[in-house]
Amino acid sequence: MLDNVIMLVFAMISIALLLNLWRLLRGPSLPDRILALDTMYINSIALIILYGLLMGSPLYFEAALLIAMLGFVSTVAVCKFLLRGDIIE
Amino acid sequence: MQHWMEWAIAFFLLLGGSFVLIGSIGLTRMPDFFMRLHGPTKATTLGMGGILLGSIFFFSLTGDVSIHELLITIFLLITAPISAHMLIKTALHHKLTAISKTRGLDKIPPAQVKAHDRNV
Amino acid sequence: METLFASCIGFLTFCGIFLMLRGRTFPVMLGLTMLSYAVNLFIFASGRLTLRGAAVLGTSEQYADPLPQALVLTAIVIGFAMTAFLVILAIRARADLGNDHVDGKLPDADGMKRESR
Amino acid sequence: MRFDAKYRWLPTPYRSVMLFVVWLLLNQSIEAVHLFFGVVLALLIPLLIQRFRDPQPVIERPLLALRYMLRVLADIVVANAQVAVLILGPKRRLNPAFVKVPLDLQHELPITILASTVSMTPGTVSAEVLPSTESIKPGEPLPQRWLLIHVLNLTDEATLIDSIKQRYEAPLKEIFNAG
Amino acid sequence: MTLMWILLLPLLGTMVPLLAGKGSRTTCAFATGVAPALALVLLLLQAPEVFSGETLRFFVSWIPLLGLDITITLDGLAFLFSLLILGIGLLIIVYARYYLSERDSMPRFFAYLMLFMTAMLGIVLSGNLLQLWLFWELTSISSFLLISFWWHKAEARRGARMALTVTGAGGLALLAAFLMIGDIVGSYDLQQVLASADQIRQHSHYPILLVLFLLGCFTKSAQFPFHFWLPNAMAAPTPVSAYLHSATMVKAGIFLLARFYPALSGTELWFVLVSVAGLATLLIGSYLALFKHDLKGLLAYSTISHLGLITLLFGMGTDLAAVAGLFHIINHATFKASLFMAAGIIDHESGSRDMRKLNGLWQFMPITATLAMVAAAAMAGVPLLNGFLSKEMFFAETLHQHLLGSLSWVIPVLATIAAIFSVAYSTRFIHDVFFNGQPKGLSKTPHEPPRYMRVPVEILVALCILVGIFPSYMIGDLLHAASVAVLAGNVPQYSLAIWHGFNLPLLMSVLAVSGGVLIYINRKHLFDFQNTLPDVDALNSFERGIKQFAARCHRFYQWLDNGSLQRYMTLVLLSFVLLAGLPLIHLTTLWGGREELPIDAVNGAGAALLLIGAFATVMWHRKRVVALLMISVVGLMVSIAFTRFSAPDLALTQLSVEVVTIILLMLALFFLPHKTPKQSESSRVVRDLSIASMVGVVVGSLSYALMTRPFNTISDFFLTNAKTGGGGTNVVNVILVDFRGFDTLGEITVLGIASLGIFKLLTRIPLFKPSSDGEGRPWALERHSLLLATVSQSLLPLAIMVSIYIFFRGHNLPGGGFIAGLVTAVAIILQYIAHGVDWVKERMNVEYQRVVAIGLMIALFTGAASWLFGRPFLTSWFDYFDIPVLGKIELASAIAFDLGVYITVVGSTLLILANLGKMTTAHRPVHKETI
Amino acid sequence: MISSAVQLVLVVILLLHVQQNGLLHYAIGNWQAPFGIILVADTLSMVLVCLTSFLALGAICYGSAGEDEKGSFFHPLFQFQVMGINGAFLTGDLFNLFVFFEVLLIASYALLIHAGGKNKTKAAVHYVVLNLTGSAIFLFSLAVLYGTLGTLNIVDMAQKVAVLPAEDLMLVKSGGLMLMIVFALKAAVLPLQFWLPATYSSASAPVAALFAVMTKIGIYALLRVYTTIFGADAGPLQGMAADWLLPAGLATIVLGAIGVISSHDFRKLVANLVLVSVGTLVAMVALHTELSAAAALYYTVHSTLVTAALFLIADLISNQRGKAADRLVSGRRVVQPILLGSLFMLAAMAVAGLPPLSGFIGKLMLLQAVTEPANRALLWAVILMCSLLVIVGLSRAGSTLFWRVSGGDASGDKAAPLQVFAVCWLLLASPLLVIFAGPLTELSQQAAAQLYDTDTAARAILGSAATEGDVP
Ligand code: NA
Ligand code: NA
Repeated sequence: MLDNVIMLVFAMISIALLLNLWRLLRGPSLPDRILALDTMYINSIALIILYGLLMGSPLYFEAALLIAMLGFVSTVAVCKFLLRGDIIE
Repeated sequence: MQHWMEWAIAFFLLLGGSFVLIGSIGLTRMPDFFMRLHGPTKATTLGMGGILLGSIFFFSLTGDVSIHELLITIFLLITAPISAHMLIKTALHHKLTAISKTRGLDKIPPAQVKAHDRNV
Repeated sequence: METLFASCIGFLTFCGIFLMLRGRTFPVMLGLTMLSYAVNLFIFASGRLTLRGAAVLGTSEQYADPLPQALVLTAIVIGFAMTAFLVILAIRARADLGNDHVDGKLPDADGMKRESR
Repeated sequence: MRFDAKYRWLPTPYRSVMLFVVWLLLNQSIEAVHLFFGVVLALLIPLLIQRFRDPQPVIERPLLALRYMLRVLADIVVANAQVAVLILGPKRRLNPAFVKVPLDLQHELPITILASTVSMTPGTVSAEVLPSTESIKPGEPLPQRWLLIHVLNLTDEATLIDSIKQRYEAPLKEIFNAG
Repeated sequence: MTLMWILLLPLLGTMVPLLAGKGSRTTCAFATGVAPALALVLLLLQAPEVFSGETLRFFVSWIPLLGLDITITLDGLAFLFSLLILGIGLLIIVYARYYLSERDSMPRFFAYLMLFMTAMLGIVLSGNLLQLWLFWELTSISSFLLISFWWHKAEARRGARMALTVTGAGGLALLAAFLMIGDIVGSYDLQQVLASADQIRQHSHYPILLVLFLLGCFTKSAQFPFHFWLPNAMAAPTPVSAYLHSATMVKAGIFLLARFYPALSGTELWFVLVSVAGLATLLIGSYLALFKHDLKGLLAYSTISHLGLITLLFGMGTDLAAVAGLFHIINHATFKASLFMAAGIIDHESGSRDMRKLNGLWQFMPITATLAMVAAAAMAGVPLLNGFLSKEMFFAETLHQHLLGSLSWVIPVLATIAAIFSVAYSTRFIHDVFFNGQPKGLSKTPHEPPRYMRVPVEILVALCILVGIFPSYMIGDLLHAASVAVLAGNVPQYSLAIWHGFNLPLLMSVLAVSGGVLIYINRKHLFDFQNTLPDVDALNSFERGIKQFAARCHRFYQWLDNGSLQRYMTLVLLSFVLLAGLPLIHLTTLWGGREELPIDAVNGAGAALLLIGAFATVMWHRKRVVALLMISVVGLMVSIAFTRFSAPDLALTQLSVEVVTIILLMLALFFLPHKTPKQSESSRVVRDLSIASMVGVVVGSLSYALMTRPFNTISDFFLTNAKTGGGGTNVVNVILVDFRGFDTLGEITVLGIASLGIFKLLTRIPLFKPSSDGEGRPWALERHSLLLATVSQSLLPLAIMVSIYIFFRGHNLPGGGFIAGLVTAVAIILQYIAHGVDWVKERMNVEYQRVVAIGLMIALFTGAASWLFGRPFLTSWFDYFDIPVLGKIELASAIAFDLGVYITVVGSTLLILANLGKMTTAHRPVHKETI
Repeated sequence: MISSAVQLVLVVILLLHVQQNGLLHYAIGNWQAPFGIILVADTLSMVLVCLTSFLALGAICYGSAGEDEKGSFFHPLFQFQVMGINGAFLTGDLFNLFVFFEVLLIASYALLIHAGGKNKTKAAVHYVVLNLTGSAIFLFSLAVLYGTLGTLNIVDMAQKVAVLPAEDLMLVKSGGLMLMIVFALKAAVLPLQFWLPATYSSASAPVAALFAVMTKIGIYALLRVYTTIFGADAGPLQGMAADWLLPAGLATIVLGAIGVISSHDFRKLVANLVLVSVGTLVAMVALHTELSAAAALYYTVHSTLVTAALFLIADLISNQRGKAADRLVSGRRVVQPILLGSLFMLAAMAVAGLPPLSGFIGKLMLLQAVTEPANRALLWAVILMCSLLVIVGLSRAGSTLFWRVSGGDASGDKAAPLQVFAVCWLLLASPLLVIFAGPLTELSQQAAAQLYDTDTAARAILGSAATEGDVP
């Protein structure tokens, strides 16, 4: 049963990712796109965790953790870029 | 693995998945940027929490105790509001239009810009 | 799966190359980044695709080929160094030459009017 | 409210505790080796990067802080359910709004916690802290500050402001023993 | 060894003038003369042996692989030429002492001259073909230097270049010919070559070989149609003209004809080529000489004609003709050298060489005039002078040849005509200069030259007379010995008597003299006629030709290399498609037999995201910020692909690198336009699309073909030995830090160097900071968000904790120094973003380049530490220790190595990003774009 | 500078050792081939390493006379570059070769922009982008070769190629030919040579001098790969590069010669001379015989040192001619006409292949190495005619630079003694190469023989592979 549930959640996440992509492509504004990308980062964490579950392996945890950290930094950086142009000033 | 445990895991996963999905639906569905922001910021965070809890249970039951997924949750809890804050700042800076029925637009500070940046 | 994977590599290569053939430094950098993705996936694929086989001893029955992975890691790092250099070089070129064309001068068509930003 | 730590070698005790826990979480073990290194790192890292931290008010009421955390967690769950309904429900019924919440808190850390909390809880996202810190010249008296928030579905502005101030700002003031 | 000294002495002599340059001019000349004089003595000492028909040889092995050895051969022919070279050379040295003015650098001149002398001697003494060629080219070079001695004159420079070009071309042809000969014979030894005459002549390549050989000879000896360089080489100082362009260098080609006469002559082709070239040169030279108003010009064309005469003799193919040729070589050298010197004296003492100005010099310089007249008479072939004798022999030979079958009578007729002109121009030389009224418009009053300047002329003229009167006594032995060498011993009967009775040749001589005088008297008509002909200025047209050629080359080069990177890239990529793609066409099926993995929906979704992201990047590449966001999607999906296909390390690395790259690109974008103007025409887009798709197809196919093939790899070794030999369970990491640690060392070196390079790029960069973004929006006022600043401060310890964790587990689980380094770096960058450079600098004032260096050193020393244990570089070490309370702990050298990696990565990344960020801080507020 | 000198001494000792005792190999990390990375020192690679060290010493002397202070990190970058070059010569592992390529490339990027200037930046953009493309292709090809042969060690690859299943043949060929693009790009072979003239002519003099050996790495790699991996045992893949390399090499010679005659400034001219030498070498590689390899080696040594010297001379001239710099127009008189003139003359003679300097021996060797009649006519014609063009171009350039004097008096910096020494050091090699041509040509031949004797190398390198997993 659990495998089926995992697959179902996989499907949900995949749909979520595609929705994010849609927003990313659609825009219309840059903040919209950044938001979409940020969400995509977070949703991919879910995806990776699910992979881990599916394979019964804890090896993928770090990847998820890193996405969480790096996704944040890159979102912040892009915002800063749009606000100030200069990320590191 | 006990049956009820499996149910619990399934519950958390499904809960998480649903919230993740709802967050993304919000992202697509809401009419302006400010409203779109709410879904991902909140729903996704909780959704992630759900999935991570599912994962914690899963690994804790199959093998050693696995609670490091908590870290991701904590991390997201700390960062998500800041991301949202930075995004909304950017949106305000870009003068994105909110839908017309939004109230309190006057509370948004006037353009915080001068002709040239001379603050240093 | 292999078909899909190979198609992705091919498509990434296609996109990367197309961008690298543009006339401005920024698309070229994007193209290079994209091409690096393609290259990395390509090297990785040369060890064949394996599911559930991370090359960590004791975690599975059958392991993915670790050597291409190590090679990709090296390639990623080197690629990063090179990209970084190129990026800064592009800035320098813009500063020195006054435009961001890869040839250091705008093509004749609008070479007369200064690039406006 | 106080800023300085009790011990020089332990400038930020709560941070050290957090790091120690994080280390154990990361390693998922309470073996002697990990405990040992956890302690070492939890003591070492804060010392190492001590300078990378602007002085912040110290938590004076840890138990209250814990209670605050639990309350926020619970609120998050509720908030999510609410937002889910709003998102899935008809768009016509949403009444978005910008609201300015006057702030009693003055220091960065409490304000940040408040803003984060607000962002995580019912239908609101913190947008800005106004006026910006950089517009305040050093030495000048702090002006009244506001938290600009975006509300997904506003029913009553005064109630909202009041609930935020009561439910979150007040306990924070207590935790840090100041405004 | 004596032979060697003959060659070495002049070579050493090159140094002498340079060393003696400080002394007086006479000392310098005298000192210079010592070496050749000694060499001459040495040479003369060999005379008895040589005259007795012996060939002296000297051999030193040099480059056996090439067949190039030092072989010196002295036979009659070499003796004859050496004598000319050294003898006339000495006279020239004396002459040049007086000829050169104070302003000219005498040491330089003499050094060049000695160099030339050495080269010339080298040619004639060589017993090895390649060695001969070596000296051959050396004459070209030294003559280039001598002709251009007065480099401030344009005609000297051009003349020198022209001579170098023409003779250089010939030299290369000659080299080809020699190599072919060497290939046929199997040796470059002259003796062997000469002994293999039949082999050469019967070889299928003989015609090509001969043509190449003759190209070499004819260019050097100014044979038609390569004669044009010689008159223009007259821009050289007169001693040079006298030496090189009459007596020696131009004879080098003739020398070769004589030298290889036994090996190459005797075929129809030889006769036709050599004799026709000679005849044409003879005629043209003698005809044109008459019309030159410049004394040296006249002599130059005369030289051309005489060289033609000698060539014609060698082309006739009879033994007697060859002897006559040799004889004329000697005679021409003596009278022509003296004439050049006389011309030089006239030039030197009257300031002009123009025969229209020079008139009646007899009254001013009677002795010189007498000498010149005698020499000119010898040139004209007047009896009792040496020129007469060889010319008689020449006439006789023209009558005996049958080169042109029934038309062979043409040759003597043409020879007579040439002789007529020869007399005419000789007469002009005498009459126009020394008589014919008074000088016009000379800058100074002519007078006799210094005493010793005339001596060389006197000696040579005396020789002309002596040989003319006592030929066999004077040079009988010499000529015989030379003939023996040239004719391989089959010397015919010949007589050097002055009087052979009344015969046809004598009639021809009489005709020539009378005809010549007649023509000279009626020269006005001829001059008028000549003036109606278009004036061909060889020098200018040659120069123009070269210039046009160069210009055309330039245009071609510019056309090909238009400075467009896009073109270069296109070529690279097309090569790729061609070379990598062609073999695939021969592959019947891409599929290699391995079962494919199944595709599930999630993979499909991931692939879709990847593909759409990539496509969107391309679509929106002109909106740069958007493109940046799109490419992030691609990067993210690539990382996820790595996790999906069992490569967690790759995923981690890819993720961290990607974020850093994006940040970097954004930093860059600040200084670049935010939008790319639409510039490419659609044709270019189509072209690029097709190239890109071809490359994509090739790469994709290759990848597919690889993935579906079974294969064996060395990786099993790594899997088996990672734990036991490398002490880690994360095989990828063990490969990185142990099995292939050297790669990793290289890789972090690259990173370190890159950061140094970037530091370099950023120093003194003329930055401009835009004051608004792409849409013209001014930047936000607030620099740092309060919320972000506070949170990022709390994230820092967390991130460091995580990176330490990732660092330590790397050896056994996914992670490692590189990823940990990037995480740390990103955490610090977050501080930069949140607080700015100044804030961070206050708290951490580190020179990142030092950090990089430390990191590299740690890695390097870890590797080198294994030397202490007598192991090769980078040999790893690990062990397990039981520590009370804590338990078993693994310590491995790989951890130290990884620490080096970690530190390097942190240092480089920060060096790159923080420095770039710092740029703007220092420069604010500079808004105006100045560039 | 000292380190360069020490290095030179060391490598010469090592060269003599290798020459006497045969090939040496060094297993890094004590992991034997084909599993670990090994360094292989045979005569060929050692000669080239010696060459590099010799060159580096000259270039660094020149650089130490002030050029090094025109930007930061000159000396470290220089040493890194040398390290990369030497590593590329010595490594026995194809992927490690890639790594060293990158080391030397990144160092060269950084050195190229040393001392700054618009031209350098402009050239650097092209140079970097093209080389990055090249690196990508290198990686593609490595992956293809690994994916089919399952190994990375060069000698081991040769073993695997020899027993390659027929269905993988074309894949390996594709990978092998990709390598050719990479190496040809580094070597600057037509049509991949476009980066060279601008790059070499805009780099600082000592850097350009060091770069003179960089193209040779491409040549070396071509030689190594196509004699070892795709050598005599490679069956249908044997000599697969020759069909492409020969015409490409010849075309490069012609283009270089055209460039020499048409260049408007002297540094460009010298850069084109590099092209001529590259073309010549590539043609020699394409001939694929021991003789041609020997000729190529000798010629490599000669042409590298002489072109390097020319770059330095160009710089000296340019410093003394005021505004005209190294442009081939009439300009001021140089301050030291005799010194520079003689140096120029010597270098020009050497590079044009005129006796008695080393170019002539090199040329003789090359011409003699062409044994096949069909190739001979073509190669000889091209080489000899292009020699003529080179002579014409150089004589024009020289007479313009030194003799077409106009305008003011000589002014400008006199060459520093260290600079003069550097030039002499490099130029001195030319006569030495002639005087000791006997033993040196023999050495070249020996190196070539060793290169072609793949079996012995395989035995020496893989022989110890039987003791797999020999762990400390
Ligand atoms: Na909220
Ligand atoms: Na006259």
